[in-house]
Amino acid sequence: MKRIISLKELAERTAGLASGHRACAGCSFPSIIRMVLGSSDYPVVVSNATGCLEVVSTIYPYSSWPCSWIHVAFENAAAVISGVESAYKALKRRGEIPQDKKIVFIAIGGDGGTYDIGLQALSGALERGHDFLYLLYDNQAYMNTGIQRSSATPFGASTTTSPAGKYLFGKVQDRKEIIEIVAAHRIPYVAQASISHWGDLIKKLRKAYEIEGPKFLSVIAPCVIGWGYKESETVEIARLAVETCFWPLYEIEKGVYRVNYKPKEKLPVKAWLLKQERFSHLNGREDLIEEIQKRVDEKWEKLLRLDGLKVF
Amino acid sequence: MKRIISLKELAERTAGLASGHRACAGCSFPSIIRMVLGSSDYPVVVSNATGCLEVVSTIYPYSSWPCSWIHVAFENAAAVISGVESAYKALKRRGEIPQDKKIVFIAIGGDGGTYDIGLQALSGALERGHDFLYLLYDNQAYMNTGIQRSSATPFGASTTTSPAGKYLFGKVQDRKEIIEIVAAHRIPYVAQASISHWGDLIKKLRKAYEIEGPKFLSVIAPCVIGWGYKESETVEIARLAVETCFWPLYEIEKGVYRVNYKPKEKLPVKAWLLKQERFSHLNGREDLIEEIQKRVDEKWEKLLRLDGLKVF
Amino acid sequence: MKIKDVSVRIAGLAGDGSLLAGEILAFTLKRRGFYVVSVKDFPSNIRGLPTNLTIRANLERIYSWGDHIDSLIAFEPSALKNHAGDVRNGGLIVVDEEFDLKNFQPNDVYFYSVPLRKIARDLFRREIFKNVIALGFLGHAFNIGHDELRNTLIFYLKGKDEKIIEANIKALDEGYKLAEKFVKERYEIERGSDSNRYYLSGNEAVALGAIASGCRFFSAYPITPSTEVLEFLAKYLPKYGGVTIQCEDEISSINMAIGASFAGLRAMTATSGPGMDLKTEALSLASMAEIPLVIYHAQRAGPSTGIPTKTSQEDINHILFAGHGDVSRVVLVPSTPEESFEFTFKAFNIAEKYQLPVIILSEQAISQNQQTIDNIPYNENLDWERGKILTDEMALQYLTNGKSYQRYEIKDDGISFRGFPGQRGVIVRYNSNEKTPDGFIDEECEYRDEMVKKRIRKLENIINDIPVPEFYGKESAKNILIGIGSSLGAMKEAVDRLNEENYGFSYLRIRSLLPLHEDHIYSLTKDKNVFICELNSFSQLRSYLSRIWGRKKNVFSIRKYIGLPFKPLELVKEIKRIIKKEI
Amino acid sequence: MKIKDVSVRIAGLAGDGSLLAGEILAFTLKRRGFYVVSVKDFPSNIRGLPTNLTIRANLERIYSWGDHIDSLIAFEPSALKNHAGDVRNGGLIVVDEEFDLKNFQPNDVYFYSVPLRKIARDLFRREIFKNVIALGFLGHAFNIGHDELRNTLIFYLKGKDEKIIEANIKALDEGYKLAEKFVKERYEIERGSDSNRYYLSGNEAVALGAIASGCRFFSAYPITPSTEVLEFLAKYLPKYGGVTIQCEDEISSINMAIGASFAGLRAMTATSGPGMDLKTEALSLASMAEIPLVIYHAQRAGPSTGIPTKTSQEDINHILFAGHGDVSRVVLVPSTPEESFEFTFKAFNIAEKYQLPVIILSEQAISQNQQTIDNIPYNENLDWERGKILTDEMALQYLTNGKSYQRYEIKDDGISFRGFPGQRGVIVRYNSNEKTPDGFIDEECEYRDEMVKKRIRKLENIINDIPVPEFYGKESAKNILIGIGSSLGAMKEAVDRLNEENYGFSYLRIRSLLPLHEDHIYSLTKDKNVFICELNSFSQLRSYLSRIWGRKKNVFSIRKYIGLPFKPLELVKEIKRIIKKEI
Ligand SMILES: Cc1ncc(C[n+]2csc(CCOP(=O)(O)OP(=O)(O)O)c2C)c(N)n1
Ligand SMILES: Cc1ncc(C[n+]2csc(CCOP(=O)(O)OP(=O)(O)O)c2C)c(N)n1
Ligand code: SF4
Ligand code: SF4
Ligand SMILES: [Mg+2]
Ligand SMILES: [Mg+2]
Repeated sequence: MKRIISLKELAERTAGLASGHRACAGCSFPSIIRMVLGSSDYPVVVSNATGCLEVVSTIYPYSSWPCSWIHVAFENAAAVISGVESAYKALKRRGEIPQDKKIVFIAIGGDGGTYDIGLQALSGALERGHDFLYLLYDNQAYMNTGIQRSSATPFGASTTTSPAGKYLFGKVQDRKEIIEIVAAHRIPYVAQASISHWGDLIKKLRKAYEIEGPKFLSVIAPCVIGWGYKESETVEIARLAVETCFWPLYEIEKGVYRVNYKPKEKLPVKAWLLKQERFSHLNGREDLIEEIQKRVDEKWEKLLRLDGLKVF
Repeated sequence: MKRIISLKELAERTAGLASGHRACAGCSFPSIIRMVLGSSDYPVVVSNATGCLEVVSTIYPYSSWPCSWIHVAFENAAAVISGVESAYKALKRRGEIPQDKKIVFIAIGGDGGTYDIGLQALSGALERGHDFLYLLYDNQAYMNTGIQRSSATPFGASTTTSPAGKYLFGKVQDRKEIIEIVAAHRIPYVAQASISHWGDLIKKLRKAYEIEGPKFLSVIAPCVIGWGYKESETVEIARLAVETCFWPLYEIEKGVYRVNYKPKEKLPVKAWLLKQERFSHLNGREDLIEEIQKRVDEKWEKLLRLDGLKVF
Repeated sequence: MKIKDVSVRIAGLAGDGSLLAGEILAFTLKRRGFYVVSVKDFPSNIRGLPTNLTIRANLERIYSWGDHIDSLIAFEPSALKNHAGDVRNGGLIVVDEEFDLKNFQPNDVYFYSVPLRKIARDLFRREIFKNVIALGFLGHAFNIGHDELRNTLIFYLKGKDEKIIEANIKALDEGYKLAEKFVKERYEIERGSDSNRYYLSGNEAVALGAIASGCRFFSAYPITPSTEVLEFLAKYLPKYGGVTIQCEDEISSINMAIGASFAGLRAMTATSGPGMDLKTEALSLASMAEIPLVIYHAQRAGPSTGIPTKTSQEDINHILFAGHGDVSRVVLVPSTPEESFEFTFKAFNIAEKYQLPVIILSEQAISQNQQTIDNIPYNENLDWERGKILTDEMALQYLTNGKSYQRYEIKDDGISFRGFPGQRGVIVRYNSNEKTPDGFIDEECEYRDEMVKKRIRKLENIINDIPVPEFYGKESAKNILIGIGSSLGAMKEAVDRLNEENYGFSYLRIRSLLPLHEDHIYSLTKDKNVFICELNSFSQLRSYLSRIWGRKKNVFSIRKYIGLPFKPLELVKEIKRIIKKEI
Repeated sequence: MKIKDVSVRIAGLAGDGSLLAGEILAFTLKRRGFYVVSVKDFPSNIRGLPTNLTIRANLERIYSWGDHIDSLIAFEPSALKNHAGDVRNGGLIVVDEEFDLKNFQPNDVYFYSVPLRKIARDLFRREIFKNVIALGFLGHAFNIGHDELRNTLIFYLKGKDEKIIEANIKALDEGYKLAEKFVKERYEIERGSDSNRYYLSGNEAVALGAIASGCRFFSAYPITPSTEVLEFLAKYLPKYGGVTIQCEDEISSINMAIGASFAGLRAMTATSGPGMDLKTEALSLASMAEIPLVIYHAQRAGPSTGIPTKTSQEDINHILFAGHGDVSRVVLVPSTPEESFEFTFKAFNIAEKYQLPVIILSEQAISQNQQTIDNIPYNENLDWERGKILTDEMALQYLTNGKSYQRYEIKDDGISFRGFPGQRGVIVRYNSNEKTPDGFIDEECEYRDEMVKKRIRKLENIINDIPVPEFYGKESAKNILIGIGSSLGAMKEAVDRLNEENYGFSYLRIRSLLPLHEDHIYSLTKDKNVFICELNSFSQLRSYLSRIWGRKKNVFSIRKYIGLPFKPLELVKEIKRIIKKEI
């Protein structure tokens, strides 16, 4: 295991990184990008799906990417990176690139580009077994087009297409369990992380960069606009998602589950929900809050049961 | 629980069914279609993805479908049935169809149309929670276009695009675990069946027809041409897949695993493999056969561990 | 003299309230009896990127945003830099006094550098209030009654926190006060007669049109600039017993609509740019399987992701020709909110009458911009023409006479009766393969020839059901300008101005691209100089129309492709240049 | 007189060996020095559906399957019923004596009803051997040396079980013996000079062309009638250090190729019908992001699933115009295996030189049917022209001079240098949005105008690099026939025959649809009667070409859309009819 890189070290490493971006004040992307790139000891090639992160990170003259990248269409990040990776393998076989030159291939997609329109491309790339990291930044809705529901949007959240009101209490369906769906592909490494727990996130990134084959990392990425909270609270919102066990930090490495963080005191999910405008209509709807709490509890307990077990 | 319908009863029920079809002699489709339709007490509407089954069952004048259907494109069976089902819900709400009129909606796809090009549509329909049965007939390759690999094709099988020869020993990747991927969507009913065990298959169909919400049933469908065996051996080949535990009969109902059949004597997978032309190049490659056996064993053991457990 | 035509641009950054201020002003002018046209120019949902809203108001019905603006409020230095040049002489510019204006040379305009942010900070501790302060400033300068603006402000803030509303009202007051101190010359803005007109965007009009047409199934996937239809119908369709579903992608969203249409509901999907690429396969299927379907497509600047929030007429080729095989379709092209509504209504009737997909081809400039219109062109006499539908009685006859129902029965007019799954007496079979009349696969090509001819026969009469081109001007004019969609306003004003200078112009606005009124266009353009204006670089419209006149020499292209609609003066200038140089 | 042109059809059911028997005969005739053209007519992979193979052999190079057949072997009553009418007077029909022929009236032909199945059952216990018995029968009737057929048979069965080979040889013998008993009159078939020619399908030629062009990345999804390219390259590309990947769908297969091209490999994808619909979004992307890419598209009969195993020219519209926005592309249209190879080679050079997608538009009749050709048009002088590629030295200069590499640098010819990710000194940024020269999103449209113009400038010179139309006949002829693809053979023979009757005909075969040689076509068709033949019902080719001549009166359509290519006589008859009626 590689040592965990310290925040100071990371700051130094990323000193060279262009710091420009045009995200909304308080957006969680800048730190995500910084950690993704800063944690790699190897050159990185990125394929980026359409979405907020791609837009805000590649606008002239504010680009955050000091590496080669291709900005693809919405559903194709995994397919394009598969092509790039296979091409490099061929170039190595043909001796046009040295055999020992390691490059890290990363496909980046939002929740819409991953859970929904990009799911098939992701599944295909996992099945073929390419050597790449799929990085999902999960802001739980289609933010770039103005906050529509995705299948990552939590039960009860209000979006413009699951509007809380007379007919609905927000989204009716539960979120897809993307980690479980990906894990069912039995790839070497699947993990869930949060920007609030950067040490854990960097550790996971660095682990992923060393493993051969497909890797999948899902990072919660709170969105000021879409979730509705104060600009300064981004990290706190992410932290609460973890502390309430709505967003457990865990990983499945070669089939073995490991819960990476167990809150000393598991906070009620309400503490997270009611800090966000998108759940504000739940205020007073104790029935729904209870339902949400129940679902969180069930999943958390299931996770604790699996902790340490090898499932494939 | 509904009683199991007897073969005789089924024969009577299906007496009305047009028996025509134009499948290759020995193909497993006719019996599948017969059971699917015969097991339903309700009117059925089918959306059928492009593939062998759709072609052979809807050729003039040999159609096997005495129900309304729509033959859609290759990747859309789940999406189209979602539309049909939602439209019926709306029609009921509007009083244009009686509230108590129950219709069974079935989407049918081959492995290519399900594991590969139709996966996203399937996943979306499961997430939205439509009331339908997705029936996967799994012949483990793209048969209608001449036997290309799919992500359902087993490790080691030779197809025209994973040809056994100088460079390859057949397909390099393992099959996608479609049952696990679907189960990760936490739908009310997921099951795997075989035409060799018709009692079990009918029981599963009838159970599925009674459950509200998305259901998924995967049936192994041996293919004379693509697998390479004698016309008369179809059922035997399917039976061996079950008896070797390559194709366990099991179900996940409301999150609870249940293994429906445990062979008295688990046969070595070789007994199944070497009956098929597509694996004939493995003859003598004990290393590969051992590898396949190992994978079968692991999955079977995992399944036995899960038997009776509630996983979501 | 009181002013009868006024235009204002409010420019700032996304999320800083410029758009809201603009909308309140627009709505106030509408209530004052003006016809308002607005043009939104925004980059994406993300906060902090440059954005602006231009509104033009006139006592007569207008369709164009004009050439220049009378007034500019610039909340950012960059906004001032980019837009000051558009302000006409004698116009008005308002900026924040905190700007560093060393390098800025104002034109011959009234230039007010005022403490917008400072007041906002001092009084409300949040700079965002600068927008309403600026609005008040403008209200005074335009001599708009304080109460008029206040009422609209309150209307727009309905449902918000009391405190916020109060603060905003106070900010408005402050704006008026501020203006009293600064403004040297006030405008006098007219008042019109009717204050109850509608103020609608194309997207809203389409959504309303769908509801009015009896559309009860809508499935789509979010994509700028058509998403508002999805958002609108997600909210309101359930009220009418309908279903709105957001799918996992565009492929499924069109296929779900196909499923719903098969089941018997009027169904629609909506998209734009890349979304339509993904729908082409199902478009081909709908044509082959003869499924009525309405597709709303709002163009944006491409290719690929392109400039996703800006307008274009770049998808003409794609909409007319995409989809493998001989794909029948109808393509209607609205220019206004009224037409967006009306063509949606027509689209459903045509789709069901001829059992094929109908595409409404709009564009960002129409779909997302609001306009004042007199009326929604709806009345009780408008019929839902559902075409040849198998009644339950007809279906039951099959049961009695023992015949089997033929979904694709060969008929003289090419149109067969549509039955629905579940109807007693019939089994309904739809097929994407070439098929027999009963809907089975016609593997031996026994029916291929007849089926192809049947599908072609269906197309023969559609021309009678679609909107004819709008002709404006004298037939004797020796020059004719041709365009579609958002070009309407600029074409009209350009033709008027050119005729004032005796250039001899008319215009032809095509409102249905498929089928195309070829004979009509041919006879109107014969022996004339033809100018075709379009918002793309490939001259897609011109190439398409050239089937009418071939390599006719005096056909000229006017193209623009920077994401904005034409302005009248652009057309006038370019036409004069061409006439001088080439004719 | 010895026969120099012979045609045979073998008709039965899929899986019953008819195709194999036909192929062996074809190959034998090729070895005998004939040029062979074959047309496969099959329904799908499923056994038991009607299928047949027609082969025509001639000592001169031919391209068409002719009008009639000389001989028919019918293994099924339905086959006899469907095909007997095509046998010319004096021809030969072989059927199984077990047929019930009560209702069959043979023409004026040699009709042999013989115990094919019976012998197969008696000697081999499997009816399948009837095919080789029939082959022997034909061998005798045609006076083809026993050994000739036997050698090909053995060649085709290479690798099979010894016993099976022996049985087949015996079956062949039996066929010869049987014929001796029955055949009344034997044909004498000529022998040609060169027995070493190639016998290739279009799909094989494209796959070989790709390998020869240095294509080292191929990703595709199976779809009739292009799947053989995937199968071929899956087998052989690894040998050349390349990669072939079958993806989960067509969207990914084109996007993987885009990824590989971005990484620096020559990359291709292949598809047909609905598959291409799914690729249009990425086509638009490749054009916008300026990614060299070759797309092979083999047409089949549509729309939608249509008749997936039969030929058409129905995707002309789609291939020329699909993809939202102003999508640049090049479209080449081969007719023969040679051109399939040659145009593939060209396609890669054009794609890299102009950094855009190039489509090879073929069709089932070419892609899956084999033809004898003299040579594969490959020689060592053919260059891989990779266009403007950033060398490692150039890349390093960026490091030294501190400038940043501009993937989309604005150049006079519109073409920028292509660097590759991983090259030292440069960061390579590709973008699907409108972009700055460095590849960043140009959110404020600063570069939009320039970038659009750059992409248009690229297109200006392509016309010099693409195949010109083939003109055949005298320029003075007053009638001209125009067509593409599989129509070549029928056009050639039709023109010859019409000229024999002094109709005054030439033909023009278009080999590149985009760019189109408009001036050339215009000057060749001026003042002439124009006949356009095409395999679709929408007159797609004619509509497209009408931009050249508008509503010119004397342009006539000849259309066919039942899944088979034209026959010479069909063209001759239809042309005569039109001339009589309309000119
Ligand atoms: C094929 C296609 N459909 C729709 C869009 C419009 N679109 C662009 S970004 C986006 C939402 C992205 O959502 P997500 O992946 O969650 O990223 P986020 O914006 O939330 O960061 C959508 C719907 C598109 N560009 N292409
Ligand atoms: C978009 C699209 N791609 C490819 C095809 C070609 N195609 C038709 S059926 C088929 C294979 C079907 O495989 P599977 O789903 O496993 O069904 P099977 O034929 O094996 O029964 C393919 C590739 C198509 N019709 N549409
Ligand atoms: S909308 Fe949300 S996700 Fe997008 S840039 Fe703004 S804060 Fe970040
Ligand atoms: S190819 Fe296989 S799956 Fe298809 S009809 Fe024949 S036996 Fe059945
Ligand atoms: Mg998101
Ligand atoms: Mg299959």
